Amino acid sequence: MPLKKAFTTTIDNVSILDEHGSFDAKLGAPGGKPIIPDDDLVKLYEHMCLCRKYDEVAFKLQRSGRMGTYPENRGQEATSLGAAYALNGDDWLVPCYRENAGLFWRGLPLEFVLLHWMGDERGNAIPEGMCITPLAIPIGTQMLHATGLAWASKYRNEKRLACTFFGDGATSEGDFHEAANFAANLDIPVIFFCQNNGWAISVPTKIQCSAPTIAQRGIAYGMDSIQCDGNDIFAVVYCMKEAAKRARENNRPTFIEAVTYRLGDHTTADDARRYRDAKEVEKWNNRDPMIRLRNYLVQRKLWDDAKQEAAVARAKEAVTAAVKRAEEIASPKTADIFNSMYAELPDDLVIQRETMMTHSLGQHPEELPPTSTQQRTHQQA
Amino acid sequence: MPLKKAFTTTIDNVSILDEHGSFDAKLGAPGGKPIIPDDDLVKLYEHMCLCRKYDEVAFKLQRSGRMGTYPENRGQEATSLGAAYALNGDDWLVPCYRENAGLFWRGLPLEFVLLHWMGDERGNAIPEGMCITPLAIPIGTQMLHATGLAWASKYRNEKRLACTFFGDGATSEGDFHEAANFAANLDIPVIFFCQNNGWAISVPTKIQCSAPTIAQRGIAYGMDSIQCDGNDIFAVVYCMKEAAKRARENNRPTFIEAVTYRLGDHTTADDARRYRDAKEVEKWNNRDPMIRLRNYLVQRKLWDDAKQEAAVARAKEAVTAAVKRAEEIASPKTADIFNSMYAELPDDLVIQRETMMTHSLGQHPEELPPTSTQQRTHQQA
Amino acid sequence: MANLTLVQAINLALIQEMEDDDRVIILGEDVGPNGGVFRVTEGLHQRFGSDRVVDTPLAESGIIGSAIGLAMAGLRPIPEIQFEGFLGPAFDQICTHAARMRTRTRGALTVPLTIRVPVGGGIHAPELHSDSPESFYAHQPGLKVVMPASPYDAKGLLISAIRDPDPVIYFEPKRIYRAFREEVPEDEYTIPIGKARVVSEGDDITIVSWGASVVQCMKAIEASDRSIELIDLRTIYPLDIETIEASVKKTGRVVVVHEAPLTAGFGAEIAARVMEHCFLYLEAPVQRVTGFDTIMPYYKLELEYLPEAERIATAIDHVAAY
Amino acid sequence: MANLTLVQAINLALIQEMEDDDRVIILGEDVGPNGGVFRVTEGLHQRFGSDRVVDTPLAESGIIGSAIGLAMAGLRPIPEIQFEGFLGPAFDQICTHAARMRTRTRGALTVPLTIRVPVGGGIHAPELHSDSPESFYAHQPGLKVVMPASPYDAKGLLISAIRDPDPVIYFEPKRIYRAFREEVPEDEYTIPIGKARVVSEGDDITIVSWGASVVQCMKAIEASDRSIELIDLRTIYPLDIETIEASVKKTGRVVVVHEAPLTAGFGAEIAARVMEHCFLYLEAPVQRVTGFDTIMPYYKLELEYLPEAERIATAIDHVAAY
Ligand SMILES: Cc1ncc(C[n+]2csc(CCOP(=O)(O)OP(=O)(O)O)c2C)c(N)n1
Ligand SMILES: Cc1ncc(C[n+]2csc(CCOP(=O)(O)OP(=O)(O)O)c2C)c(N)n1
Ligand SMILES: [Mg+2]
Ligand SMILES: [Mg+2]
Repeated sequence: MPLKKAFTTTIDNVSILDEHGSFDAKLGAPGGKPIIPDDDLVKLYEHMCLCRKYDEVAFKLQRSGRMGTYPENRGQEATSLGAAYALNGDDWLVPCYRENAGLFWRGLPLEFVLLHWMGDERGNAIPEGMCITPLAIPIGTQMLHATGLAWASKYRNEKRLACTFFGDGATSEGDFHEAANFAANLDIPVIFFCQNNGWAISVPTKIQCSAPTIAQRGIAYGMDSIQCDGNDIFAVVYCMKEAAKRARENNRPTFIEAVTYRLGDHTTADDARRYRDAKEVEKWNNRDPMIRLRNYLVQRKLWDDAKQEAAVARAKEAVTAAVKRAEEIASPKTADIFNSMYAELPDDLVIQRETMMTHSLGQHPEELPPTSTQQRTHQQA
Repeated sequence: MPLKKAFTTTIDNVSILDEHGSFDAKLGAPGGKPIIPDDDLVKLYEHMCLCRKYDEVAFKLQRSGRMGTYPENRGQEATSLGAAYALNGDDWLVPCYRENAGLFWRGLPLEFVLLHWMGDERGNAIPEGMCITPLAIPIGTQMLHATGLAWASKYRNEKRLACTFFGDGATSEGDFHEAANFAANLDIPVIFFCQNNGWAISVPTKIQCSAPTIAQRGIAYGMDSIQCDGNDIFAVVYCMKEAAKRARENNRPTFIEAVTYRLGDHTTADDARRYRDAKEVEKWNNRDPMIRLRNYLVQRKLWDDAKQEAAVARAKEAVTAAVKRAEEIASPKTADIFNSMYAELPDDLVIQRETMMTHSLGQHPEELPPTSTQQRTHQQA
Repeated sequence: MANLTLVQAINLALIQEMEDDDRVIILGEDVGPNGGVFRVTEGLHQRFGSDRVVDTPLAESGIIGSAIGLAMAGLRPIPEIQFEGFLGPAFDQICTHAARMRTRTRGALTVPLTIRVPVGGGIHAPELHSDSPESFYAHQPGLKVVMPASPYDAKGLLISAIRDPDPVIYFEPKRIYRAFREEVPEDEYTIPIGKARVVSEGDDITIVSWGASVVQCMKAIEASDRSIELIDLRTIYPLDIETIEASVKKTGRVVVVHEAPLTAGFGAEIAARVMEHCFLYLEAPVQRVTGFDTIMPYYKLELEYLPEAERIATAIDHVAAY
Repeated sequence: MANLTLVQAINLALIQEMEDDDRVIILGEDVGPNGGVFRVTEGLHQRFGSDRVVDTPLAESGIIGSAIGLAMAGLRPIPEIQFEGFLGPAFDQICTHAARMRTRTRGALTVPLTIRVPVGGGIHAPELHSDSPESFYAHQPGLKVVMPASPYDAKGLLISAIRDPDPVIYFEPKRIYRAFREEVPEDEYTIPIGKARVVSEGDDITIVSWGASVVQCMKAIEASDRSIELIDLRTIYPLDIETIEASVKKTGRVVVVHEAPLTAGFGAEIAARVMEHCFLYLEAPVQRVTGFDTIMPYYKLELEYLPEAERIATAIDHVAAY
């Protein structure tokens, strides 16, 4: 008697528009109906142009000392953008920090992300109704909030879902496991969107996950899981639509691994040449999601050099305006350190705010004895 | 073009001696050579008798106020016992708290576990060389220590492994995920042994893991993973031998899900009737690992009623002696609160130990001014 | 009015808040059909159903992290952590997110969360079931930390916590869960967070305490012939220094009592503040009667570790004699 | 002797201890070929290989938890946590296991672990890269907590920490990683854990501080014409109260300076202890100059938050005038 099979499964890989320009019509345009209409496709590409320009300018802002640490998004535009495109405007986007493309598509004003990296909390004051949570610095922690946000939507029967973004490294954190496990076992409509960009700072993906795919992380939870080419916006949109359907119809979560690559350094504080091969970067430069999409659009006669030039010019203008808005915002006031700490500020914090002191003598001048002599008398009274 | 397969896998289920007494010779005695020789099998069964008696007595000690909370092991003897049996004496056992059978097999003096539950740390002072870590109260945390212990063995090239035990509930904790992920990606020889006993206190397994098996948790890490009948000591030993080989030869970890059942309450502080069905318990009573093994031994003419009687009598004697040793141990001294805090006690702790005070006035009598009058003078000096 | 234990008072508050506001939901380990390991949520699952009283996977960071998400979406989740010893896995979500969300988003997102946690020693429980971690959380800005010492306060403080727009850690001193009963009004009422309670008035010495230690202080006071003012903090952060100050300016002598270890325990903060606010009135250094700077021992020795009435009495004598 | 930065001094200590003792291994995120995000482990991977300098998965609880296992097996692991803001996920393993293993096993198993963590603000870093969590860990019995304020101390304290048979959290004030250089002996030497350093002597006021704040205190002292004694704690737990006491009995006036929030910060403990030990010598209440009871703001406002020299100078004036 051989061993019994208790469980069998498979992870699919989705690729629609591959790096050589070949397009899988069966998946990309089932029944002749493209999963991304041409109009939208052009808009998505134009949006990528905007984001690429933004990235370039943000990098320069940091280098010229006008902004703090900044994590380049370059090369990863198709992931969060495809995801945001496939969702409804009231689905929660729960990002990490490399999802400019998706957040801007949703409508986040460009200057918000700059403000964040300029060390200003107002960059996180996401306008109401935008359904975006702030950039998450502590890796792997935000997925749990996505689970909670989606859970609340389910509780209220709203048919909204949450899509949370994170890197390959983030899947090593315990909080990722707990978020996915909660979602799977309590039937919560979350999409776990992993951007596997090959590296977590200097640590290669195989140290985070030595399994053949990261997508199989989801199998642990009995979650529908899929891998896709993350530089192929069609593949991303394909997976997202399936996942969104599953979430909305059955409150079931999905794990998506989008295979992509971080073309730049981890952040402006990093120098990736210390740990990775120029050849590897070169290879991925050729797989740039923008090159691929542009070629496709050109081939389809939806794009040309003139349009490109115009798009880049528009992008430049928009980014310049955003930088201006971010840099012209009035400096935060020291009181801002305190003002948002609680709905109602405790007395002690009011005093700290008024005096900008933590040492008590300055804070309670009425208690300062006029002279030292008086002090002793007082004490002995 | 259909979707490409990125990954395919299967979870096997191992059952050798099933609840109806049928024995799978192909797995249980390949080439005619039983994976557990008859002599050992008798010893293992006798050991189960000892542990069952121990459990019964420990329960009564709690009920009669002679011991604190105690978690019954009843019904789960085959899991940790089979595991400990299959390992070498210098492999680390990293238990949770329901592994009496395995720990006693290794040689842990019976009174240690009693002392632990009697609220005495000496129950954790495992004799050197026994390679056992103390019972772990915080769920899911000890697997990481197993990963570290096995890592150290690998570092030293010792060919020792660590086997860590935990419940179905524990697999929901982030630390489990991190321990398994470290072991898989850094090639560390750990066996993750999950005792899926159907419940985590009142919470059924499906809330911890709604996937078809818990074993598939291991797939997330690309870890060899297997499910077995945890009430079948042959199946446990089978899986353990495979896992131990893999660990020793290739430093690879394994995830084992042993399906078993907690026949008693979660602990003496619990009343399982509040949340689970008598019928379910009844069903599992019939699957008791001891009944199964005894029937098999009887059928094989290795056991009879007289032997049973003698074994129970020996067990009773051994347990009675252990209770005596545990209860006769001298009370701990208050100084013991301090003595093992650090290799060398900081001055402040020495003072706390000597004075059994935390308020300073009593601790520094030399600083007490003889009179209040003197005090003022002093201060103004 | 009914004569209730602390457990019953909490249970009543939960029921009433859940009746009033369907944004209130409970989540945690064993809080459902089992009613919690201390039976604090007894009957709630039957009453409100499994959408509002949710048994979760065994994962504290998961419980708090998803509760943060629930709260960000506008619900009023009440996660239970089964014992204070298991709050550690959730420390990061509490300090990194719950405490920071309002200020890091400048108020765009908030976390109206009440984390219920049984706390403290004295019940002969296993390891990690008897700690007192309140000082950790008092040191984390953005949180409020409360700990009732009586059934009456338990109900009023819990209702305040649930209604509070910011995250509150609500510690429940398990040693007095059922130690005594008290008249608790049937109607809902609140006790303001941030206000201490003068348990008994006195002129010679001020004792400041909270949680189950308050009962030990009362015992010590009863056995003493001195005139002692006992202040039950009720809220640890924000600290009600006014009430303490008023008392110390009268007595000039202070004893602080808590179960947590001495060093960097919240008693240190009280001592420091008392010195800052009442320096010229102090007749003796503030004395702290606390757990030792050791791990809370297993239960055979736990009463030697805890600041029991006797140790408090000794400190009273010392501080009075100074 | 070489003129080294704090980063270089630590790097040197690591190399020397690893040369001497092959039980010493390093693990963490990016500590390998990249040499750590602050380059503290630069060159070590090349020198000692990937068995002894190990890039781990991105999981802080995993790093500390497995390091605990390594230590229990007799190695001397030195895990690095990349920033203090990411110590939170490891809080539970540190407090529940590293700190307790020796006492819960009555010495059968021990955890000779040195956890290296960059700490503190002032470098214009993103959120959660500028906190000061030392008080959390000082409150957890079973740990030792150190924080050097100079290259010389950094080397000697780290060697002591690595050789210490108990778990040590070694905080590295990142603001002064490269802020100045100091002569650091080439030979190995130790600085005892638990001993403070009198940085400068004085008669009027005692300032107690640690980490990067020591530099701010020095600035404030330089600008003052008072005679000020500055004590750099070096070790936070166990606290060297003797050195503080000796100073306060001379000066009668005390200012404590740290970056962490005021409430339940370690300054409170120092204030409380000073009162206990020097009550009759105190001429003014101990004053604390610290971070506010708020979240460390994003970097545009971080210098307003931190206890910079100016704020210290004001406190000096106030405490002198009292
Ligand atoms: C909890 C935590 N640990 C460590 C860090 C430091 N850190 C910042 S980004 C990063 C790597 C993240 O890798 P990955 O998740 O793959 O995302 P990527 O940057 O590649 O998109 C690390 C280690 C952090 N921010 N948070
Ligand atoms: C971190 C932590 N959370 C909660 C608890 C309380 N608790 C003790 S045992 C238990 C259930 C454990 O279930 P499982 O892992 O399946 O082990 P079993 O007891 O069924 O063998 C819980 C929730 C704990 N001890 N530790
Ligand atoms: Mg990555
Ligand atoms: Mg179980």
